Amino acid sequence: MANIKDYASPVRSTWCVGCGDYGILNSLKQALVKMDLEPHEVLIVTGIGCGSKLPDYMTVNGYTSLHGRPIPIAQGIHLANHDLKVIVVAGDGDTYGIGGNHFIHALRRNADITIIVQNNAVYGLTKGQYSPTSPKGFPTKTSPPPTGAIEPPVNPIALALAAGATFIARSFSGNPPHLTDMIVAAISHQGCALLDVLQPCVTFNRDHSYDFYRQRVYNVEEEGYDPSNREVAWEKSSEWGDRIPIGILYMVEGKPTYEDQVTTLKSGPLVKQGLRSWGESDYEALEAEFT
Amino acid sequence: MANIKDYASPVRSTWCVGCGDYGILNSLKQALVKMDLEPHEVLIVTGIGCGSKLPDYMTVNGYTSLHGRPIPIAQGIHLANHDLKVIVVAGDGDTYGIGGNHFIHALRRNADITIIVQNNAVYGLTKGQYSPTSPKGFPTKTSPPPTGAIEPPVNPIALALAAGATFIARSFSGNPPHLTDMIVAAISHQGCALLDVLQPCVTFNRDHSYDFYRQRVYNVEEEGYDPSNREVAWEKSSEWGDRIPIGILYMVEGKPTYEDQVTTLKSGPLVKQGLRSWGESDYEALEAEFT
Amino acid sequence: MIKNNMTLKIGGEAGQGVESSGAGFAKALARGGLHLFGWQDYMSRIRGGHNFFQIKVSDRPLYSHSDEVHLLLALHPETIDRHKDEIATGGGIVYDENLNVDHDYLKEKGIKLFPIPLLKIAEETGTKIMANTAALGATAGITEYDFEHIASVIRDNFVKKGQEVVNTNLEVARRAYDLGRERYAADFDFKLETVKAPARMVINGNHALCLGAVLGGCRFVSAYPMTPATPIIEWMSTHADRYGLVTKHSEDEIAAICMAIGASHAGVRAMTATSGGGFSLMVEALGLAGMTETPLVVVEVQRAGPSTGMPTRTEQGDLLFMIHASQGEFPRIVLAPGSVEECFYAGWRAFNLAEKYQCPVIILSDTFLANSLRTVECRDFNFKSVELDRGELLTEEAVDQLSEGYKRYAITDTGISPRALPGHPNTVFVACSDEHTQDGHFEDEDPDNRIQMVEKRFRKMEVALKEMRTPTLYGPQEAEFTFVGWGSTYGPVRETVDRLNEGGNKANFLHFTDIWPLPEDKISHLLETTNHIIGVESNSTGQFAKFLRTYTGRKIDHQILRYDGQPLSPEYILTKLQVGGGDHG
Amino acid sequence: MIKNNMTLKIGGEAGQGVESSGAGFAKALARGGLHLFGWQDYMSRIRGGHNFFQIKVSDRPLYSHSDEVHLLLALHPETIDRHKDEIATGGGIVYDENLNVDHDYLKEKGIKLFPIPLLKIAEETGTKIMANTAALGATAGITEYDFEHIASVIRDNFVKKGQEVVNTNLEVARRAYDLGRERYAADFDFKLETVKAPARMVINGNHALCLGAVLGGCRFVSAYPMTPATPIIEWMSTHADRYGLVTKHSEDEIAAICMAIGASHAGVRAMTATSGGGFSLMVEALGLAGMTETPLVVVEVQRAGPSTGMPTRTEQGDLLFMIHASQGEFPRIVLAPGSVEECFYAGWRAFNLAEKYQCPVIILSDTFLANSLRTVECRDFNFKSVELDRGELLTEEAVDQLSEGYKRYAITDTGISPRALPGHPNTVFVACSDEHTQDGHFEDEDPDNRIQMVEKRFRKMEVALKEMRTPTLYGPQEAEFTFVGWGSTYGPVRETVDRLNEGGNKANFLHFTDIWPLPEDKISHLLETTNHIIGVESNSTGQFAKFLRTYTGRKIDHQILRYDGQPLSPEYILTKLQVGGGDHG
Ligand SMILES: Cc1ncc(C[n+]2csc(CCOP(=O)(O)OP(=O)(O)O)c2C)c(N)n1
Ligand SMILES: Cc1ncc(C[n+]2csc(CCOP(=O)(O)OP(=O)(O)O)c2C)c(N)n1
Ligand code: SF4
Ligand code: SF4
Ligand SMILES: [Mg+2]
Ligand SMILES: [Mg+2]
Repeated sequence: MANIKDYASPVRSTWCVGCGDYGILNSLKQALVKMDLEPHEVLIVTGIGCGSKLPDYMTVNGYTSLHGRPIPIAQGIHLANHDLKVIVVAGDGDTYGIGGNHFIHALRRNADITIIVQNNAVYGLTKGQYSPTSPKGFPTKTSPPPTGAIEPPVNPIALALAAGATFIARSFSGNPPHLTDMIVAAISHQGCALLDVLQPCVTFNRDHSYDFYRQRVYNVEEEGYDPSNREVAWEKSSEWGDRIPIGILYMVEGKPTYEDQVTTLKSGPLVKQGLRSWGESDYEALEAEFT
Repeated sequence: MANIKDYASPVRSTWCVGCGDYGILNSLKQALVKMDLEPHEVLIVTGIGCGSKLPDYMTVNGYTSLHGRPIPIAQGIHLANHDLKVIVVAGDGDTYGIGGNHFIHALRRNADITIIVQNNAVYGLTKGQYSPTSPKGFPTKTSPPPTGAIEPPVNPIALALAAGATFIARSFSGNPPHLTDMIVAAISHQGCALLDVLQPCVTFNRDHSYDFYRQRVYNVEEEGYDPSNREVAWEKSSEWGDRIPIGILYMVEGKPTYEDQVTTLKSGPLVKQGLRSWGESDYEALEAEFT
Repeated sequence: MIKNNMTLKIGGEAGQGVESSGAGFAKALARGGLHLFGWQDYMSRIRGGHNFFQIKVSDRPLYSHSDEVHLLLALHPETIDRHKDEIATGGGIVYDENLNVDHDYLKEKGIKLFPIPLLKIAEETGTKIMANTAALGATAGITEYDFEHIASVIRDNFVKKGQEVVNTNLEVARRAYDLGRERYAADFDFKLETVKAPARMVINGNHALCLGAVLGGCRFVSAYPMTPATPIIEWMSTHADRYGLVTKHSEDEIAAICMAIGASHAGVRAMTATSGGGFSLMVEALGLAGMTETPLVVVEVQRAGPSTGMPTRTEQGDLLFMIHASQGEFPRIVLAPGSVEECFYAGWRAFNLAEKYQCPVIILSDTFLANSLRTVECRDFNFKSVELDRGELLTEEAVDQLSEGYKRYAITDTGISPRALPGHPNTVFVACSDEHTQDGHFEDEDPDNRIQMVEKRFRKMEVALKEMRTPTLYGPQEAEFTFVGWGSTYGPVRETVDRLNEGGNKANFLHFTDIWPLPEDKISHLLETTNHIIGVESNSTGQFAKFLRTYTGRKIDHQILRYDGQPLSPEYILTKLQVGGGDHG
Repeated sequence: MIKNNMTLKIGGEAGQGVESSGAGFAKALARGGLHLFGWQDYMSRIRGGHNFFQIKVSDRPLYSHSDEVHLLLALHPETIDRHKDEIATGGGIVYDENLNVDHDYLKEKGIKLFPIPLLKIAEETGTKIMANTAALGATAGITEYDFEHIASVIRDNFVKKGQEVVNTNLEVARRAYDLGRERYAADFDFKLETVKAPARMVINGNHALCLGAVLGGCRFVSAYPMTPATPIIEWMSTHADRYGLVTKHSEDEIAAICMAIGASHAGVRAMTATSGGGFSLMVEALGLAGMTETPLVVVEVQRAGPSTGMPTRTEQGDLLFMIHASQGEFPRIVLAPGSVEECFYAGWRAFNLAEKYQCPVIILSDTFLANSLRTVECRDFNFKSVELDRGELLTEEAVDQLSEGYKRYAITDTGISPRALPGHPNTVFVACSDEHTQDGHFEDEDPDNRIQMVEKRFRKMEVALKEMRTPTLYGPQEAEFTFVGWGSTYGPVRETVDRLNEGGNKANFLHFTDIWPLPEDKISHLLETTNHIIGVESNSTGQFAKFLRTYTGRKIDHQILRYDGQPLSPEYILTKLQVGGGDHG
């Protein structure tokens, strides 16, 4: 049986006191234990950002990679060893900013990985510039007054839906039980799962505080929402303001994952197939092609 | 008065006989003349691909740039000189594949440029690999049988809608009058305009032939379609099969462009502001900051 | 009569089947025991323009093409316009009799004309697309080459389309063969004749590299198409099911290299392949592999730059870029094979080096090497000789036995830290792109840890140095002048040396394939005994010459540089040797 | 009593205001006519950890910090733990009296302890966040520095928050000042005293570069945040409205460089700024600017690599990468300023060079240079001395007069083709990333055109060479040994040379700022007269030493390399001079 202590790390976190990333870290551990996954069965790939230091703060296989690139790295890992549960954890800048192209293509191909976004609507680690999810008008040193950020924010839910995602959920790091459930659901999903987590950054984004979200978030499940309907999900995706929906916003089951469809992988994880052994008939076939 | 002959080029095209890019080239010239734009008032930025050679085949300001990067280059040009009509012309690989991130962010920020996509659902210039818009199962040398392409195609209309586009249209290079109208509409639009053009590649994509499209495309305008409704546009975006809608699929007017909102640009095109002249008070202010 | 020593050149528009005709004839020659060197030249367009395929034939091994052509097979008039001046004394042109040709001019120049009703034969016997078959038949006829070799290639090529197609093509070829032989053989001095020889393959650099890689255990290839590297992901993909590979044509080159890094991290031998422009996008992730000590093989097939440059033309313009790409300092290995055999060898050796030294290995090829065909003895492509060495990869059993905390980045004497794959309870670890401790935790500050880690990583290169190959010396031990070349300059320089020595000069040649790390001492030692060094490179700044000076202090005495997109040839080198070459900063 | 010659070090957690306190005290010192060198060190985290700000003060100009500290201002206990051994004889520690401190150990070491009720004063007079104000006041008191300078900085810093806040802070500072002076001034030998001096700025490398750029006509900056380059886009953005700039924080670095290229193509002086990782993503587009001959300024502020490396630590690890980045061969210029004055100068000069030679210009800075503050004479930052030279940019009038077809890439003797901006009917043209004709049409095949174009582009570098600056010689003309450094090594090496010469040695120093293209002849000539050359660099492989050998043949005799993420200091260099430094291939 997996145990929460197995996931403990000797490393002291460098996150600010009160940072929403703690909630994500804790719920992630809870979720993994709930799913009875042991640290060696999981591999977490992160980008670069405050939140991306997460693997250092737990004991688990990890790859802390490059800003914007955890998604293709995760896909490579999973294509090579689909016995591992491969989870991307990265910031909003990482995923929707610099990494936006990998994001939409991973969803489109239904790569069998989980993407958990620490969405604090700001660039934390580089000290407070606006991010793709910052609201229009957000004043930072790269978007100074009078205009603040000129662009309206990215809508990750809509974008994922349009990209062909098979699982889209949102949660809030101030609601650990819900967040844990959502992580379990996302990891359990067969195919590419997006979980956007509202994560307060107490240092650089005072607007999006715990209070801000607490007053606004509501659980769609409690309102009898049907996440299987793509049209409804589209409408839901633009709900943002006094009421912010959390929960599974879209889910379609039974769609084959990318990995399911790769012929070679039908014989098991690639890494377990070892270095292929070559026989006489192979040699002959290769030679024949060029003689 | 602009004249179609002004747009003629001394260079002989290298496109295959029958290539859908000819239709786009011709309609583009027609549209520019219709709008009474002269070659020096327009700047066309392309990527790399068969279709991206287009500026060489007309007389116009051009920048044939890098695979996947015409969109940010176009934005830079337009931010520096918004008197120019800046038009991106690029392939489906260019725009939705390698350049996908720039695509969604340009739409989100409503950069005041026009994006015309030569969508032949294949990589032409590199000789026939599958592209992001190739259908699932499409057999090429990078997606050989039995599976062919594993990924379902990107839906550019849906993606643009989700990214926050203010103008989305589709046309067909086998229907010059319609295509010309759509180009005029796209260029006339204030803000980022996407025009996806169904472009037969007669060499590497026999499935998506002129006939294939002729049998399927219909003009939404003729069915009293209302392009201002985002929900309806979402539904329309997934229509692909026996019937393929062409026309303006979504349009919202009056949204400020990115350029409209940049304070410095209110004094006119940046390039026309010249190298700023510095006065004593500027010097004093700069010095004061550091003394 | 000159037997088995000639150059055939097939020219036509893109889309006319120049490549397949050339490849077909090449195979027919190889099956007749002849040696050949085939060079393809194509334009960056899909249809039209002008492409050609040039095949030099001999009964001795060939390492380069020559500029002189003996038989020109013209599928369109432009072929004649462009190449008529390359035709050697006694040479001729084969073409469809309806082609519009300036007979007077050509006759005046003493060029023999061999019009043949190719299209007519094709249409009468089968369909007009068989005109190429007719052309090959006619060519064989005029050179009196054994028809059976042409026939066997036709059978192989068309077997999938059914016996009828095979038969019709055979019939077309036969008729053209007979006609060519009848009408023109007597008037043409260059002949091709079957020779008894061991089995040979006809293969180009890209495919040789693919063979080396798959036999070397590569099971994962992620790439994004880019000329001239595209055939690598294409060959791998079309053979994926058969040989148990996973290939991925990704959304861009950044994803391509990152996927390969991911797959390698999980324990699978993985590679990516691209050209310079795509490599530029991979630069950041190259450093990631360096820092996380992830084995990685990157094939970079150079083309003429900068930027988009001349997409189908050759150049060796990326050498110093490869050695220095990515921010910061980390170990890497750069190999530059110069022949198809060396491509094969590099193909599998790269994976061993990558795993042994846990670092990125770059194989640097170029358009000329990638696309040139050569006959090679099957025994030189000895598939069974491929060695697999995964270096200090911990076995499942070794990992089972671990008791204390596993340190992925353990400081060791060799700098090599025993590597475990993710998935085992005893070796849970994090690969970290920031500077890290021995067990992979972030350590962004500590100066002592930093020094240890920098030195640990570089110690790996000191070990690797010992197995880097010094350059091969070709030609006599002592010489008046020594050519120095690297990568694809091999063939043209080797042929040049032969010609010079045959002509009474005394030249030899140092051919470098293992570029980085460079065993400075051994190289300096080698260079000491040289008199006059002539550097030969396909670029405009003499990158290798600079490189050599950096590490050995030795300045190259004279440079022959080619930077017009064309491959080096013995003729080019010999001409430049007389006039002196240019050199830019 | 030692007057105006000491080092103050303020240490605390991230978020405790170390930076603002340090910067405030630095300004106060400058206003008192003192010289200073301030060095900031921070961790890659937002809160917690340990940051410090070290200020060396003198009445003569300073070019570097020293390792010895005279007064340590500890905002948290870790500051004392980490830095106690740096404290010089007679030095002391200022700290809040409630801080838990190992008095016995410190006293035993002879360190003077200056506990002050900082928090108490702050809380009693204002709020606890004013404890830093108290700390600065106390420090000034103990050193008996003129309170008015502290007061003036407080006034400036808090004026936006209203007169009341100003007054309270002044009161807090005053009380701490008095207490510090009363209790400890008599026991502390190091004093600060106002000196009459011309006006001076206190500025760091990043900001100096920004000033140079805006005065040099830069009006467009697109960038993506990356430590330590972020302050550049931030300063530009916060000043955009005031100075008529357009700045864009783009979706990634690829977009950043492409936007700058676009803006420059349209005629606006444009730049981007990043660190090594972001630069890696810009490599492909760098070549685009080279091929299309688009002027472009790229600032690369190096940090310790490879990969993510040590994000807040310094290194000069990217030199060879900058010179060789991107596929193929094209002209570029690389400048490596070494002081804030040189940053200012490079800031505007880069734009002139970019426009004159129509090529990318890279300004290579690093964490140490970017973040270090120095006092500089306002006259050395003479804003009016900035020259603007747009090279062969055609004026509106010139273009009006053009009659025949304008050739954007005209072959000229200098290689420079007169440049027109898009928008005029007489100069419609296409900028082309493929090889092209003189009028910008694709020309992917023609060998002659290719040769002409390659040579044309490189001729520009021959012209540029003439205005590249040879290294500055510091110290006596003749010396027993010559230090060679580049970029940010300037300050530490200069101070080292001074100390050596004061100590009776004979040393001098060649400082390189214009790295590429390198005027080989002039440099070789300069090196001829040197005896023993010592290379000093902040990297582990001696990149500049390699570079120098490549182009001059001269091998550096001895190397002092630092690669632990810390900046070089005179003490480090002097120590290594005795023991000998390391060197990795
Ligand atoms: C290629 C590259 N560009 C820029 C950076 C600098 N950088 C590090 S983290 C970061 C943004 C972080 O924002 P986000 O992804 O939202 O994560 P957060 O810190 O908010 O958790 C940036 C720009 C980098 N490391 N690499
Ligand atoms: C960075 C980079 N990667 C790859 C290429 C090679 N390449 C040139 S065009 C092209 C794809 C073309 O497809 P598309 O954009 O759909 O244009 P089309 O040729 O179909 O018009 C590719 C992969 C390149 N030039 N640059
Ligand atoms: S800066 Fe924001 S995101 Fe980063 S650790 Fe602090 S609170 Fe968390
Ligand atoms: S390959 Fe296709 S897209 Fe390219 S020119 Fe030919 S028909 Fe057009
Ligand atoms: Mg964030
Ligand atoms: Mg296409």
